[in-house]
Amino acid sequence: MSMEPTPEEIRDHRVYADFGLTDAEYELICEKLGRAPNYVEVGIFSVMWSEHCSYKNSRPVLSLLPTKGPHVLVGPGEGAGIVDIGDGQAVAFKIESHNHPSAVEPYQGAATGVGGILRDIFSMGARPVALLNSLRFGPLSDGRNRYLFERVVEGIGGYGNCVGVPTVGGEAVFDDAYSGNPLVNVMCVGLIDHDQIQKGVAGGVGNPVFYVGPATGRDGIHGATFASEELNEESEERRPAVQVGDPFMKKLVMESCLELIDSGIVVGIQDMGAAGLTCSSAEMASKAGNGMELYLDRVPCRAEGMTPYEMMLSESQERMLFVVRPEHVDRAREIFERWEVPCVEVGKVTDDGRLRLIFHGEEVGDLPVRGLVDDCPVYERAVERPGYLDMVQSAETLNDPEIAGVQELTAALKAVLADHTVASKRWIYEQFDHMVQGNTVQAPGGDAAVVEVQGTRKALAMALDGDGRHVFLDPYEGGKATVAEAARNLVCVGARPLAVTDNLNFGSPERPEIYFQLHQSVAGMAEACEVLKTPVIGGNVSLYNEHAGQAIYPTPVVGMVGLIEDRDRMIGAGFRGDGDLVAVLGATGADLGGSAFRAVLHGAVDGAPPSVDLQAEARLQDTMLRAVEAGLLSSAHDCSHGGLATTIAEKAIAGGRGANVRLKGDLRGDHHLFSETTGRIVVSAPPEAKEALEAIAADAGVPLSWVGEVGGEELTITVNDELGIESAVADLRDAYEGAIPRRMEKA
Amino acid sequence: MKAAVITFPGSNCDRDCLRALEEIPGCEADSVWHADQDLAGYDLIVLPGGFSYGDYLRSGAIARFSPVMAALKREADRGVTILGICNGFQVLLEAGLLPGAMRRNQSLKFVCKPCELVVDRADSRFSSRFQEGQTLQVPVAHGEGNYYCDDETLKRLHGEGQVVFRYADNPNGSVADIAGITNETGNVLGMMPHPERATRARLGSVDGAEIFGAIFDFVSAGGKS
Amino acid sequence: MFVARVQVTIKEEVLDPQGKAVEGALHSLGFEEASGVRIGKFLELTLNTDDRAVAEERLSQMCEKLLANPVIEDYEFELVEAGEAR
Amino acid sequence: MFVARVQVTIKEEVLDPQGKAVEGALHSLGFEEASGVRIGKFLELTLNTDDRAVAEERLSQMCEKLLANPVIEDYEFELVEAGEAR
Ligand SMILES: Nc1ncnc2c1ncn2[C@@H]1O[C@H](COP(=O)(O)OP(=O)(O)O)[C@@H](O)[C@H]1O
Ligand SMILES: [Mg+2]
Repeated sequence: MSMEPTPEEIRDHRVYADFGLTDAEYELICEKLGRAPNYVEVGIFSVMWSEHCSYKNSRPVLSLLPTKGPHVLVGPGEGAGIVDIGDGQAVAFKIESHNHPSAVEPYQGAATGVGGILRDIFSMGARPVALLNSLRFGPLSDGRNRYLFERVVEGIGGYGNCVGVPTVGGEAVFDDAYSGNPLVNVMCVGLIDHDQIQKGVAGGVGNPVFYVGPATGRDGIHGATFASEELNEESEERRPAVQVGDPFMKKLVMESCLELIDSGIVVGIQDMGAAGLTCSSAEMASKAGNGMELYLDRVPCRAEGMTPYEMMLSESQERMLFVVRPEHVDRAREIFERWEVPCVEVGKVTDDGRLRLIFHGEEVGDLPVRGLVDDCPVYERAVERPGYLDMVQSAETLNDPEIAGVQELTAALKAVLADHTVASKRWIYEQFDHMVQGNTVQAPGGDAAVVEVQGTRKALAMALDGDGRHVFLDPYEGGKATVAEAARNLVCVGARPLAVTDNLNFGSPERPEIYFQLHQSVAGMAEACEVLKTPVIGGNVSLYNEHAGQAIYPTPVVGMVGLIEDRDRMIGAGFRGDGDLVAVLGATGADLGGSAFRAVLHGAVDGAPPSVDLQAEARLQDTMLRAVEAGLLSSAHDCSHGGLATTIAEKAIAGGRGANVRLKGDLRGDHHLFSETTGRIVVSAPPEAKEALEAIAADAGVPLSWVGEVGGEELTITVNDELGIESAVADLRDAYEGAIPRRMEKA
Repeated sequence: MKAAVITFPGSNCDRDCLRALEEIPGCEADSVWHADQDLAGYDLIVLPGGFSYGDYLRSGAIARFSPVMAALKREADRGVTILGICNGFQVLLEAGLLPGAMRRNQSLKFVCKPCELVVDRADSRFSSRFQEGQTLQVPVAHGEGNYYCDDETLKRLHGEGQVVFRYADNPNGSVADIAGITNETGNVLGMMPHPERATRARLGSVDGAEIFGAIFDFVSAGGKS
Repeated sequence: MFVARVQVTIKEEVLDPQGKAVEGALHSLGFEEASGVRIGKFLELTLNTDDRAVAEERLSQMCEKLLANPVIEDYEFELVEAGEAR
Repeated sequence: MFVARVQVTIKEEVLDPQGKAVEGALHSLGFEEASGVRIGKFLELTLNTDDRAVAEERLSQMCEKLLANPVIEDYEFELVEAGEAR
């Protein structure tokens, strides 16, 4: 301890700057304390005031998002948001990023990301029932990208498989924009009864505070700060910020905490996530308007001679903090003993609004709880429309020489299907246990995953979507499109969208053009959430995603959960019955800007991406749900990347049967096949359902065109009577399923 | 039928197995904590899948020393029906109740997918509801399911009719496509695929329910097949 | 006090999928000279006893019972007096 | 030709959940004297070269690039001339 700099040295040598604090922030801390902070205090302030914990750059933007709805039981501000699903039950969900740790140590980075998000869910009292993940890497032609991809997938599986929560869905995108700064976002969904909802409050002055879980080590110190700065060559030096997960211990901690909560004696419970003991203790005290005293000698430590600074800032995994009344202490201890999980009394709730740290009988830190949690300065960053926008948007996307003829167009379709962003993600999800718990009735691979709610006829549908390319080309429309697509994915399985959790992955907010992307895309998301009635109940912000000065595509990721009232109504994406009719809901325009077709065939990411007519989208989704409720449909699949040709091919591959499709319209053939106009769904239905479906669509004013019928082992698509696509389904499947394995085998 | 499902620290298919058993009319299923030492009175004891003790060191290596395992051995010796699924199979191997050992999958990757099994013996108490040569749909989910035994043991397994289930399309590199084997007396079965995940049409298959059903038939018939 | 260093290896006659994979990876990285890669476990632990014979005996038991699976693995160990340079 | 024996261990300050679990198991088996269990990897491979310096240099590269993960692991190796008794 004698090695720690004194308050004077911290001031004179600007030690605080190494922790990411500015001069002005340091001054403000001195003011709050009425003196210069010592080493542990300045460390604590720096993590609490990091972007990761304080949202100091993003708060003004987050306030744009609608957060209320009649069914919202818990909105942003707790570990996870919670939404009612009727009959006294509710669903809790939240998303979290682990981008920077995954860039440095992909296996552990991703694994501990899963661990973190699980804690957020079960600390609310909810039992985790599903995990999802959203991944972005550079192209797999590069060895480093393959390594990151392979290890991230292994890490997610290694953790999720072991704790016994099924990983049921997600997305994976490959683009140069993410080379050097991959994105790893993970989402967890849990089930809870209304009367079990926990809040992380340190209530009841005098109540003891307990530490649960394995001993604290020197790992992950300053992880939150690490997450809030750009990656560069020195990032590897930040290795101590990498933590190792212990999914086995997590399983025990989870089961024991759920049992504790179930016993009804918990006053407050919170996970030790980012900024570990510091953040959990300060936030719990703050929410109760209380203070807390921590006796650091009692904190279980893995290494000898750990200092208060190290204990408070460690991000060792699988730890929780909870408060109970004195008379319930024995009961609590009993539970953890049975599960063989360490549980130690480390503090007590006080009434003075201070966080006091006692070590060897001495007070080594004395901080104002409010100051830590609520008084971080908020920054309204400068906003400037990036120069690139005019250039990319004005690109001519419709004047390329036409790709025509059945050979060329079929080859183009296979190329799009084999693009690793479009291609099947089986290579990924077969490494995840997506069936454990026995409720997964739509496995990964469809538009949305579906998990039954045991003991009821209900089921939950969930999807994760992001579209960095479109957001890059037009942040506002891209933001709208991201939300619209997530919701569309849910209605395609027959679920009514309930609410959103979002993860905002952006570059440095200190750059005005990045702040513009952030602001505009969130504004677009907000509008879409408003219109589609899916409030945002939580989320996460990950800024500073840059490598060597190059920012990633602005990538808001939306996780959405929907409810299926009657699981027997659920439908899938693949064609089902021979003789079924195929229909397109929604109109197709010439939207090639930012399309997979342009990227794959013309090597260009440019043009204005499709704009989103939210009213039309709402009508489409409503129509879809009415059709599902009426039991009219055999299948439905959202039309997005790769346009109609790709969507129909995917339906054929998933259903293991062909179709004969005839498209008509004013568009050029290749454009008609590959345009990415939003707001479209391709459905199939038995012939007897034809009129009823037409009536529902007409009633809502949703364009519907019958385009063909299901059957055979070939897919053929004509455009205005000219043959465009002709292929055995098996060959399409080979392109689609083989794309990622072939790239990985090349290693 | 009275069944017990053992929960080791880290088991994660224990609830699923209980649920699968409870769906059988006339079956009563108890959850038994690994620290318990009494398994008397059960007709069936299930060691479920999961990651007992994190599968650290080797899968099943630590769980085999759980207090409950001595009781399990006793019951096995008495001829009580014992079913080890996935991690449960691994525990039975480590405990020496079944011959052989598990290696990491040949792909070195965890694999979770529906799988086609071929019924090699339809005369065991676990497979009596099937025909020999029939194919079943039962999913696998494991990282260490690559069964190994030496040639001599393999010969014996085949000779004694101990191989009950084979993979139609080997997902993990197992010797002789082995998916499930019994001990010599035929009362202990270990299998990597998860029958409890194939118990409802909505899950994609009901073939797993027939495995539990066959055991039920056996027990109901007073322990004679 | 002894520090024990235990090596657990997969038996010769048992195919080691991990070793094979690592060998392939080494070759594709240009390390053509590497062959016969076998992968096992390495364990280090401290034994609180001062009698080498006892330490050896006990460690053998630990290996037989838990640390190695005799069906597919062999083991080997060395004992170093704690504090001694290796 | 050299036979290389490589030991990869988890860095001191990094959590080793495997080691913890195995230590617990040893204790419950009555091996109370065991402590500080750490679990790593052990690799054996043959290097087709006759120059010890080259072998060492190349093996270091293999460890840095593939065999160990320098973010959380350390490694150590020894080279034995093939055929030589160890
Ligand atoms: N992008 C976002 N949209 C809406 N709410 C958000 C967003 N990012 C964070 N929040 C909310 O802000 C609150 C503070 O999050 P925080 O405590 O940092 O969670 P964690 O510690 O798990 O990262 C959370 O309730 C979170 O849901
Ligand atoms: Mg949290």
